[in-house]
Amino acid sequence: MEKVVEMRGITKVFPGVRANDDVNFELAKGEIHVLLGENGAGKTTLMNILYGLYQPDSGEIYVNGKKVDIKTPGDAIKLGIGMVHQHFMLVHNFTVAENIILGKEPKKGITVNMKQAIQDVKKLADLYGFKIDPEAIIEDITVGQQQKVEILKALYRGADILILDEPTAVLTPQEIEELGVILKNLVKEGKSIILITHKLKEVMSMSDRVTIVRRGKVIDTVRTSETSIDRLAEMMVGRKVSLKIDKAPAKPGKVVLEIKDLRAQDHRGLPVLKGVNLEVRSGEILGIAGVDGNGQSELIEVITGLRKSTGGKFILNGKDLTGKSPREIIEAGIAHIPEDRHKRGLVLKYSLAENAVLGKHYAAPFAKGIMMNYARIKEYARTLIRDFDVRTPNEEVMASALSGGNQQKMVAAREINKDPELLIAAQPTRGLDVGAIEYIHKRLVMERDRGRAVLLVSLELDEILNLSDRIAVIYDGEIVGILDAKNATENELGILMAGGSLKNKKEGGIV
Amino acid sequence: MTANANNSHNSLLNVLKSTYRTLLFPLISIIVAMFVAVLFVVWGRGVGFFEGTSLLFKAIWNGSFGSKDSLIETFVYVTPLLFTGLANAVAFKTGLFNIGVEGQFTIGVLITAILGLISGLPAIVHIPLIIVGGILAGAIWGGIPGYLKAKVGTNEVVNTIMMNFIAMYLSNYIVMGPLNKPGVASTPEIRPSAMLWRFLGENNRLNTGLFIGLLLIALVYILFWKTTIGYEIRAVGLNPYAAEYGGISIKKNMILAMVISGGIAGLGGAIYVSGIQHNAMELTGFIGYGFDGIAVALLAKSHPVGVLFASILFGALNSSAISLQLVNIPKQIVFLIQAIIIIFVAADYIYKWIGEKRKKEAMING
Amino acid sequence: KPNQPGGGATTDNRKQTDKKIGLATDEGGRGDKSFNDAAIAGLDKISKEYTVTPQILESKAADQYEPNLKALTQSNDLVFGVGFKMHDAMDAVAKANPNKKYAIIDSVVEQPNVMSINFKEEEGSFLMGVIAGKMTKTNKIGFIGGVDMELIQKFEAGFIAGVKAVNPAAAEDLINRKNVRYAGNFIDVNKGYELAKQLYNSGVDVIYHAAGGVGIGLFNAAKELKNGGKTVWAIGVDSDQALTVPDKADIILASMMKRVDVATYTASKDLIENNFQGGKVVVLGLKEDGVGISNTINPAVTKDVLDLADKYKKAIVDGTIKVPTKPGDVKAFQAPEIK
Amino acid sequence: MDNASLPVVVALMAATLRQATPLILASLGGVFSERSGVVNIGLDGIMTCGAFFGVYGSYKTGSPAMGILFAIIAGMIVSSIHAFLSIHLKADQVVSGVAINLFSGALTSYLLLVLFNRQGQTDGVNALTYPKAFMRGIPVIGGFLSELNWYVFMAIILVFVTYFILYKTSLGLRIRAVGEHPKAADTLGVNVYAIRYLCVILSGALGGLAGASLSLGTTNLFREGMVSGRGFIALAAMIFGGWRPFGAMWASILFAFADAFQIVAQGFGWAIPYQFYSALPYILTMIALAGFVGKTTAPAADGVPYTKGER
Ligand SMILES: Nc1ncnc2c1ncn2[C@@H]1O[C@H](COP(=O)(O)OP(=O)(O)OP(=O)(O)O)[C@@H](O)[C@H]1O
Ligand SMILES: Nc1ncnc2c1ncn2[C@@H]1O[C@H](COP(=O)(O)OP(=O)(O)OP(=O)(O)O)[C@@H](O)[C@H]1O
Ligand SMILES: [Mg+2]
Ligand SMILES: [Mg+2]
Repeated sequence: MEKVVEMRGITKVFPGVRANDDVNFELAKGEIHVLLGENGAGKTTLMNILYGLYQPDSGEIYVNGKKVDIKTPGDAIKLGIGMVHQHFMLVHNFTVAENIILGKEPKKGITVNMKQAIQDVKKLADLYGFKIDPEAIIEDITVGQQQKVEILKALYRGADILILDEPTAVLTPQEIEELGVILKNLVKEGKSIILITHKLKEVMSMSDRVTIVRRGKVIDTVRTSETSIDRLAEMMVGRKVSLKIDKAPAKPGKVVLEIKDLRAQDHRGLPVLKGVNLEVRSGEILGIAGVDGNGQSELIEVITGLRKSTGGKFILNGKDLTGKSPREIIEAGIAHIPEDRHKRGLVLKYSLAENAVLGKHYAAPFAKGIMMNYARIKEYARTLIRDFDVRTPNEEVMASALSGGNQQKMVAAREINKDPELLIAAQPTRGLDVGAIEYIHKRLVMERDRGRAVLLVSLELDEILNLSDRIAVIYDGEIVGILDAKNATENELGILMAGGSLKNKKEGGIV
Repeated sequence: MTANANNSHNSLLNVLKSTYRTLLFPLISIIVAMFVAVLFVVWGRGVGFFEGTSLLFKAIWNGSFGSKDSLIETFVYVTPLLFTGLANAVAFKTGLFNIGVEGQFTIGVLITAILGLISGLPAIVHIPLIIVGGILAGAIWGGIPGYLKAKVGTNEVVNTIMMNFIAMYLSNYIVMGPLNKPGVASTPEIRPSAMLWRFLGENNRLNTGLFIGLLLIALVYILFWKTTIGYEIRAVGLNPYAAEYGGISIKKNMILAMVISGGIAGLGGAIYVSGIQHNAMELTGFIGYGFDGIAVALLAKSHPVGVLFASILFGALNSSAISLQLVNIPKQIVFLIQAIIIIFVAADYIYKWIGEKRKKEAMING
Repeated sequence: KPNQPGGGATTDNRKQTDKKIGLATDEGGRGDKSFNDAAIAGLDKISKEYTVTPQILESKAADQYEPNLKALTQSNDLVFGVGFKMHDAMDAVAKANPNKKYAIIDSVVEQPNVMSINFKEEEGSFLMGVIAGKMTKTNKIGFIGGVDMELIQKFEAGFIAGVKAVNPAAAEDLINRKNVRYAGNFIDVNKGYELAKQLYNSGVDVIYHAAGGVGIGLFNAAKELKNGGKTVWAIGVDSDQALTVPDKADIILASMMKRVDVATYTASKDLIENNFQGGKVVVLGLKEDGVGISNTINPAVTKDVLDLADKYKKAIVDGTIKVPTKPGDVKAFQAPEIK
Repeated sequence: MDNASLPVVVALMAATLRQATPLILASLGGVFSERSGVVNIGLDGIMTCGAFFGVYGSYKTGSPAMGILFAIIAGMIVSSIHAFLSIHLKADQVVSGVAINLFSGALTSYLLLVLFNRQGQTDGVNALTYPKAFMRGIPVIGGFLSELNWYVFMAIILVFVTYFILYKTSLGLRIRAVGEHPKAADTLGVNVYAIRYLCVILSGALGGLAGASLSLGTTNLFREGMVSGRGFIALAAMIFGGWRPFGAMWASILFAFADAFQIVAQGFGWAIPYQFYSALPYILTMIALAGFVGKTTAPAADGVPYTKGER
């Protein structure tokens, strides 16, 4: 077996965390090697070290048998390493071609030869069967296409070793399959691939070998053909896990939220919601499935008052809330666990106590007139921390000091404790470990059972399938189907999410 | 009971610790800046290092705290800086850069110089009148760019710069035109009923404005950390997206912060006229307290209590300009010191970096 | 030997005195090449004759006047305040220190221990007007002021009156202020340049300024035009600007001298010789040689023009002509014809 | 002798360009710096240093060309303080800029004393000679050209050069990428720090040149306070112009036009206080910005320090 990459004894420490602890890792020529691990296990860190973005605190790296010192991504590129990052590294107002050639521009005299660049990109895209317009602006293309741009960036630089950090998080099942084919082709071309994911099914279908990482340490490296999903899950988490949620059948009641022909535009003024119709009842969890970028984020922004609608309306318990301010909407009884806890959910530089009352800070009992009652606020925060098992020294530390999972628990605690008519949970478990996921799921089901309406938005099909009572699929700004979760299959959802239709099938569940 | 006492003891300790930590770096900066300034003295005067050091430090001490007169003058300078420092701090807290404090201060000066001329009012009416007038004028002057930023999206930096100049020319028009005192490039002296009490005697310009400034520090402190307004303003400054999500209007708070900031600056202008200057003068350049206030707020890390210390430092340096000149040290040294202090304050990341490195080493080895 | 600024100490042949003198500048500060520098020059002169080392404090902002005067009061017998902007501060400090002596330039402070020294700038400016009125070829003359205010208007009014006396046609566009510009300050050199360019470009060929540093821009513009082959002139102010701005001497016809140096010198001397008269308002005009024509006069100014100016000077000195001090009064002003 | 005067409009246009020149140069500096992601509030101070050292260079060497070189180098040195503080030490860029402004003002007035033994202002020094007569000889536009100076040409040329660099060269592509998404650039092997240093120092060079165009352009001396806020106006012009070279140029020209116009307008004899004319450029800028331009968007990473290896 020819080793193209070998990492030995890698240790990397961040303030407060040992992200990599004496890690050994090797990549064989022509293989697809999965790095598997929970959130925060240290997978990205390890790859960032290989790509020269981080410097290890100790350890050695060998590429093609030679010891190397990778100080910058430039060094990595020279060694034939390419990386597709977990969070895309694209300049949004640049064209596809500009993004790809950046740093390795074809020149004509002293100017950039844009014509040449566009040609090169086209040629490269054709070679790998990507359909992509080199002159399109990044912010105008879909996430799936952006992903391809990322891969092209690596290939354009002649990468033989390709690192893909969670490339499937934002893809439809069909696109994931397509990616699988692409990867197989790349391997045939003689490239070696490191694939990061924590989705076990993908691991089984795509890889040759798997290295499992837990809390910064390598647990084991195994051949995919010699292992099983359950075994991988156990190694990943460190204990036996059940991925199923226990819940009683729903007892749906009256319609709480009614959305009628709702329309909205994105930040560039292009329509993203093209007439959404939806009802959410009390005592049910309605899941919205869809590929990222089909309008689910905007839909939630509109019904929480964060985005203006351009048509249609939405009604909560008979009260038209269209065009109301976020504060009015909160007061009307909508609570919202936002998809991005760092951007929306928390003021990271505020204490947990201050964060605990965000949205209710101005009203009794937390404030009287303009004076805030910090004693009450702290007391309240302590209750939340206790009830939701938020791991923190006390309520006075800044939110930024908590781990992602605990931050998320804090947000969920705050929103659930508002005792809302409608609870919106957007990506409620993104970036959380299994334990935290279990907990959040349990709380959502509890809310349902207390007769609340829950609107769940998630990119994780498993989560949608497990948690929802009904599933609405959103595609291109419209709800293209509503299924009963009991009968829905991943395949059906995938077809709908990709814009197909279930002609000969039960278009079931539309109540 | 004991637990409680323990608790409060702890929190006191915490406050001390954090104060020490926030004060330490500016303090180091100040000391380093002073020594850099010595080099300039050495160069400029052609004296040795030790002589230069003693010359400079003696002069600064004499000129700022060393005598009763200089002490008084120091606090005369401190007074307006308290206001402009606080005004800048408020804006910084919302994530806005209000370069316009200078203009808002100027407008406060102007309005007070005008209102102060009204005759026949008892002091008990007149002083509140000018104070309200100054606050309103400054608030409007700050509110306009705030409004434009919130509603039209125009950059507040540009607009506040523009409004500084507009304030200056407007003031000059009034001072040299309708309200000109013949023979002098200023408005007539305001009525005694509009003057703040000079509690050390008519000949010492120190006045009750200082206490208004100190009171304002407390008020701003409470505003920031005890009221919903402060909660919202800070939230918008730290994370506008989260604030918006929490039902806090970004636009409203931007305007509000600019209005409050401008109001404080305008109040500073009012205090300046009614306590110190007693009229508005023709301006050949900016008065400067607004710009100095930026430096004060930066040095104070936008903390109201820090503003007090930073103002005293700047006031002391300003007031020592006299004693420096008297020993033939160019007073430019004063401004050099101020600038170098701010440079070192800006460089405070270096301390953080050292701290982090230490922590990390502990972890690798541990 | 240390050469203290402000004290040209050549050791011994100076007369002994134990009197001490201080001076506070206004915002212009040292190096304004105008009246602050002139005031200090007067003290330089006195320190060459007597054993005094004047203390000088600059004020960079209006609120420094008072502390500066106060600080100087502590260690001096006589304190000068230079500039009318010092009025209020001087009034306050003088009142608080009745046993010290003060002198203010360009303003009147009504305190028994303050001497107020003022100048009849309009009279000196009148002579500049006479020269300008005679020297213009285009019959267009301009005036650039620093800040539009009473003091500067005295320059403007006197100048226009002088032009009117010898060349009424050229005075017209000055009287209606078409060729009058104000910079809005005394420091923006570039503004001065642009103001002058614009005036010259509209056909003006002689410009008088009362604008401090702004005037340097005027000289630059004139020089540039002259190098380009045009015949244009500028007239300086306060000091003999052909000497203080030597590289522009060839475009400066003459300068209106305002002898602040003489004033500070005389007042200091009075103090040392115990003749100082507090409470006195001194007004220095042509008669007292407080204002006048500079020594340096451009060769282009012919003798008959100078003679004519001299005749007007006599008429002003003997009271035949009363020079207006406000631009608005120039319209009504009629100078007796002098040939 | 030729005393024929220019048509008012031509003179006004020439005056506009002359007054726009320092603004254009400095705002181009701003464009470079901010396009790479570093806010440069310190332009005013950099201009002050440029103005001073331009005169000092000409005074020391007798050559105005050397003066310009001195000015540029001084601008580069001062801006490298800003670069070091804000790129390496991750200083708050506004703090650092304010410090630069304070420092430059104090330093130059101190050096005026130490190097020139003068207070307030220097004596005149040699300035670039401009072939006025030759320019006037050019048909049609000769009159107009003769009213300009070399700095005007430099400014206009540099607008094109800046445009060319930013939008046509690979360096420009990298600069813009670094200002929008430094991490993306970093992952492609673009040295973010190097680009930012380069841009900030370039902005210093342009700011220094802008200062020289003030002190050596229409006048030939340095005077304390002679920049009088022009650096801030240039900053405003850059924002107004949408962080683009031509935009910045047009904004500078608009401002300068208002400034030049008020000089002419003073002679109209209207009963308007001249302070109003003085305020006109500022009022006009605000109206234009609010009325016609509205929201301008800064480069996404403008003002955000970049730390390698941070998420
Ligand atoms: N730049 C950084 N600064 C501080 N801590 C970091 C940094 N990058 C990663 N960490 C921490 O290091 C640990 C490993 O993070 P890493 O991103 O490598 O995890 P991961 O396995 O890729 O997780 P995920 O599945 O969530 O992407 C985490 O605790 C994370 O918080
Ligand atoms: N850029 C950063 N700089 C410094 N510290 C960071 C940074 N990012 C994250 N951290 C710290 O790293 C720790 C882990 O953060 P992260 O959000 O990755 O949690 P996580 O490991 O995913 O949490 P969980 O275990 O709940 O999934 C926290 O203490 C956080 O404050
Ligand atoms: Mg994580
Ligand atoms: Mg990762």
